[in-house]
Amino acid sequence: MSRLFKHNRKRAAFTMIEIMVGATILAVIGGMVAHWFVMQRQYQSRILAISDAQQNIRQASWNMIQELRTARNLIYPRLNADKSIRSDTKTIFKNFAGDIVCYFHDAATGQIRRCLVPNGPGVPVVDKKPIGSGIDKVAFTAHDVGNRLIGIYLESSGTVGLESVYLLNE
Amino acid sequence: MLTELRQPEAPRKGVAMVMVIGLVAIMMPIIFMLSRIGGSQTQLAVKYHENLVAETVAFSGSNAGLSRLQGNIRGYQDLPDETSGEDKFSLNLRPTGAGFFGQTMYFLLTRARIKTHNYIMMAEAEQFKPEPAPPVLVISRDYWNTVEPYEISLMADVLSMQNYRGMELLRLEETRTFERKSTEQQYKIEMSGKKSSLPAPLQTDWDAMVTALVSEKLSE
Amino acid sequence: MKAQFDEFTRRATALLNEPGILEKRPAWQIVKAGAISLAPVAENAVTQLEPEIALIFLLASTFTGSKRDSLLKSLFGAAMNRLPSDNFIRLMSKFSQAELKDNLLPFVYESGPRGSIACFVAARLKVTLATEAFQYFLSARAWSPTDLMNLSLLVKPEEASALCSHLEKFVPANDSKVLRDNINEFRYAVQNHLAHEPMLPELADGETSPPPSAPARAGETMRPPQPAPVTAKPLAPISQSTPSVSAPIQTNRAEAAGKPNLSQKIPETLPTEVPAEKSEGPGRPNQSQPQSQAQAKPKSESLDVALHIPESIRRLLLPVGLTMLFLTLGIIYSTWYFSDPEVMTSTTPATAGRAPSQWVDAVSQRPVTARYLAADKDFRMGELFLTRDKFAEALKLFEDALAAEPAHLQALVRSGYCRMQLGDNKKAAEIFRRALSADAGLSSVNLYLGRIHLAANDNAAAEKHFRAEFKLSADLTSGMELANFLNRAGKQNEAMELIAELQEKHPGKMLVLAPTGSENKTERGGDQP
Amino acid sequence: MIRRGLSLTEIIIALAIAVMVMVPVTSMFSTSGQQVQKSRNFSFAAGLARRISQHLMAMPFENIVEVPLPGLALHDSPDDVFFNPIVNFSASQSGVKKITASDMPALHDFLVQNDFKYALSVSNVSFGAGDEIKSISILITWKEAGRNMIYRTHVYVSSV
Repeated sequence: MSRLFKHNRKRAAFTMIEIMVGATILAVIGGMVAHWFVMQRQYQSRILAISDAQQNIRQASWNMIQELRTARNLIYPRLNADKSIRSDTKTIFKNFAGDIVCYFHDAATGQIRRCLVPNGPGVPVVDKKPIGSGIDKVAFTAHDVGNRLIGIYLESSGTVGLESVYLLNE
Repeated sequence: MLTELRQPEAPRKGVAMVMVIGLVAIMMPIIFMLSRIGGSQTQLAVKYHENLVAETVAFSGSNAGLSRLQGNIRGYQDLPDETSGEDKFSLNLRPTGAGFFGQTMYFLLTRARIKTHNYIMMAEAEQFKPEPAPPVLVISRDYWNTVEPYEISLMADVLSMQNYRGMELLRLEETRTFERKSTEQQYKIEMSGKKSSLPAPLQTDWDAMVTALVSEKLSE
Repeated sequence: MKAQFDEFTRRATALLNEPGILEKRPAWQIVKAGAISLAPVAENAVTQLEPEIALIFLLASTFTGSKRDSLLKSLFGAAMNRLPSDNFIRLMSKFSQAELKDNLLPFVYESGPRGSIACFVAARLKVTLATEAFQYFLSARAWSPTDLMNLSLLVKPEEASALCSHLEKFVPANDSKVLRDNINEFRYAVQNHLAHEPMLPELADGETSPPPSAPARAGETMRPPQPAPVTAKPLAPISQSTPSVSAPIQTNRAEAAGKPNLSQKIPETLPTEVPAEKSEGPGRPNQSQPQSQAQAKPKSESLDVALHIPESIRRLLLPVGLTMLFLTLGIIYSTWYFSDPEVMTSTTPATAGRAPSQWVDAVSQRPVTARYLAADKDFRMGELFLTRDKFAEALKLFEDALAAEPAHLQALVRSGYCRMQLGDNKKAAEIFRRALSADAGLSSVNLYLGRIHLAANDNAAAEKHFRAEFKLSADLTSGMELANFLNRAGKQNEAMELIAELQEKHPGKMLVLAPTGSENKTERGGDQP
Repeated sequence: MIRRGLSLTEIIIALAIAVMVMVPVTSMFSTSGQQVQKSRNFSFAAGLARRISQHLMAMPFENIVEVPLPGLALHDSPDDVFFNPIVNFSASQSGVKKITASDMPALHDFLVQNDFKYALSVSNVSFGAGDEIKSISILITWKEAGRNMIYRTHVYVSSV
């Protein structure tokens, strides 16, 4: 009886060759899975970066579009003397209420900030919160003689946003 | 026949078992992790996309509505749904009365609905009647938006928005009066005086700005 | 004579080396014919042949009865002296179960290597025994665990439990401890189906003959692997064993003859048999199984088809291949799963400069065709005419649009509106109904239909459409239109309720019912100054 | 009868089922990735359409003309009123930058990859006496995961 028991316990285990073959196949599969996983992680972080960049751009451009659309007059930038377009990292315009609003890009922090200059007595105030952040490059471009069309180029981590705003009011 | 004599495939079974155990050990945690990360990421991304589409559609609708007013498209005010398919936006132009110059004043309401996302934009516009016929001046006084799916036709909401805008109109009157009442010299001194308190990036070109402002100053 | 047998040996060897099922091999007919022609003179010569050739001779010849039995028995007996080759066992399987039982099983009674080998071969040939036969086998000699396992394979699966209970009754009657142990171990093995495949008997080194090829050894891989002994013997020349064949046959015959009376003799014979097992002892520690792996390679005369790939690799091919297959399938499936069904003929290269015929609308995710876009252009122009109340021109453009793309619903609704404005209410109503059947959620269409029905004094239909419109858009315009209609239709109470409800929602407006008989003038669809 | 364990076939079938179930789950990564790219493309397309619509308002009325499908690429294209030149940080014509690989590499690459194009469908109606309206469909097309995508928006411009 005891002889048989011992004999059968041995048979229940895996042999070296089985484990080796199984392990080899698993290693191949595991390698593929691991490679895929690493790729996915890289891809994922890229996607997250794109997603962040996109949201940064969207937030910044919408904040600016909302105010610019109802603005009255573009003061800076304006077309060059030879009528060529003109870009800058800041823009200045009169808003709906007639006050002077400046948007400017701070390259060091990647923020676009808004400064309200009262069109009358009073001190300029820079908004506490930036109207855009995570922005690498900004170009406000004057496109027309009438100073009513402003192009906005935003770049964040390789993602680009292109907008233009026509100032409806005069 | 002869093949009967071949012995059962014991190592094959062993290999399969090792593989199954290994696969389960490798795959289960990965699947678990992926379903957790991937699931929430996907949900967020989908939600964001829907929101983005709703907002964009509403904004384009609002633009289209305003341009419609500018194009003197009057007399036929129930504007069409602009997109084909089930996801669409609707425009509604509500005249709110006549202005001092006989211009017609409107609320332009744009509603976009993408699945559960509701986006309503409201713009206030004045349309000056073509005198004699074609030139149509449209002034968009403001526009603002909401993601709340509430009934935009509720007057109470519209009024509160109007009140808020009223403050801006008062301020406009103030700034215009200031420009008109100041001489060019006074205006220039006032504006130039702000240079020192401006943030650095604005200071560099400020003098040129003041020149432009002074040249475009309103006068009585 | 000798030349004829030599010729037969040559043919039979050729037959052995051919692939396929024995009886279907090209050489089979020739060998068979040869065997039949040699039969009358072969009786003695057969025993001089190599065992495999002799087996083929017997298979091919028409020998019957006792002559065939005695030849078989002597052949088997000689072969069981050492582990027979795989080929030999395969050839043995060509004989009927009855022939095997009669001529092979008597050797199982023998103690010593021949018994063990016979038991192993019987198990491999799947020979089965009647329930009552086992007690004789068990009592006949001492049994090693391997032999017991092999013996348990001779049990018919359906008779396993019957055999166990039978042996249980048999045990108490025995006073030999060794026999009791044997029976108990055997019962245990049978009851729990411990044996799955035949196990190689444990033999002394000298008794190891060329072992079965790798598959035959597969069952043994569960044993701890040991390096192949350096003494591993190459193919044992089979012919060497043949001269000694005749002698053991005699003793086998005697034993086989005595078999029916064995039951009585068992207790007596047992003690004498036990030392035999002991004598086996020295051979046992040198386990011969591991050699099999080292020796598996030279074995190339397998009767199986396509054995050019080593068996071990061939066996691995299946799981590895299947795994690869499923990985590939997984990739294909995932590609299919995430490919959009709306993917159309968008293979036009980016720079081809030709417009695709179809796009996917980024907002609605529906297909937009070039045809639809062309129709849409007409539609928009029609809209512009509509702003100046130029209904006839507008209608023409809307119909142009519909001609280009009948599915342009907006154009359909507008064409109905133009017809309504031009006084063609009948056609307008038909168009509106068509539009509603295409999309019941279209706004304004019910309102227009309500007005058309009202103009035709069909109050019931008008009410239905006004209500439908109010339900769809729930706005002030449709509400007022419905309220005014109800008022005129004599449902003043309901009209007042509706007005009150609307007034509550729109406190900034003064809502009053239009005096009965006059037209309601709300902003929607009305004429703005 | 001797009870057998799972056969290889059974195990393989089980694995196959597991793979079938796993694939959608594991691919969620790329789904969210695709979704993000979809959003980025859509957002960009809507921005382009807005840009064109805003430019149309500032353009001379007669300059608004049809741009038939398949449309014009934004990159490496001749000058137009909407996209090229796109920026100029200098004080004269000489400093203008266009959407080319050398001037605006990031934007250029993105546009080439997704093949963004714009087209204008102009419906023009003149009611006489200078009363003229153009209804313009702005069509932005691009490629996304092998699909031809389109974003449409509409504006009206009068001959003011």
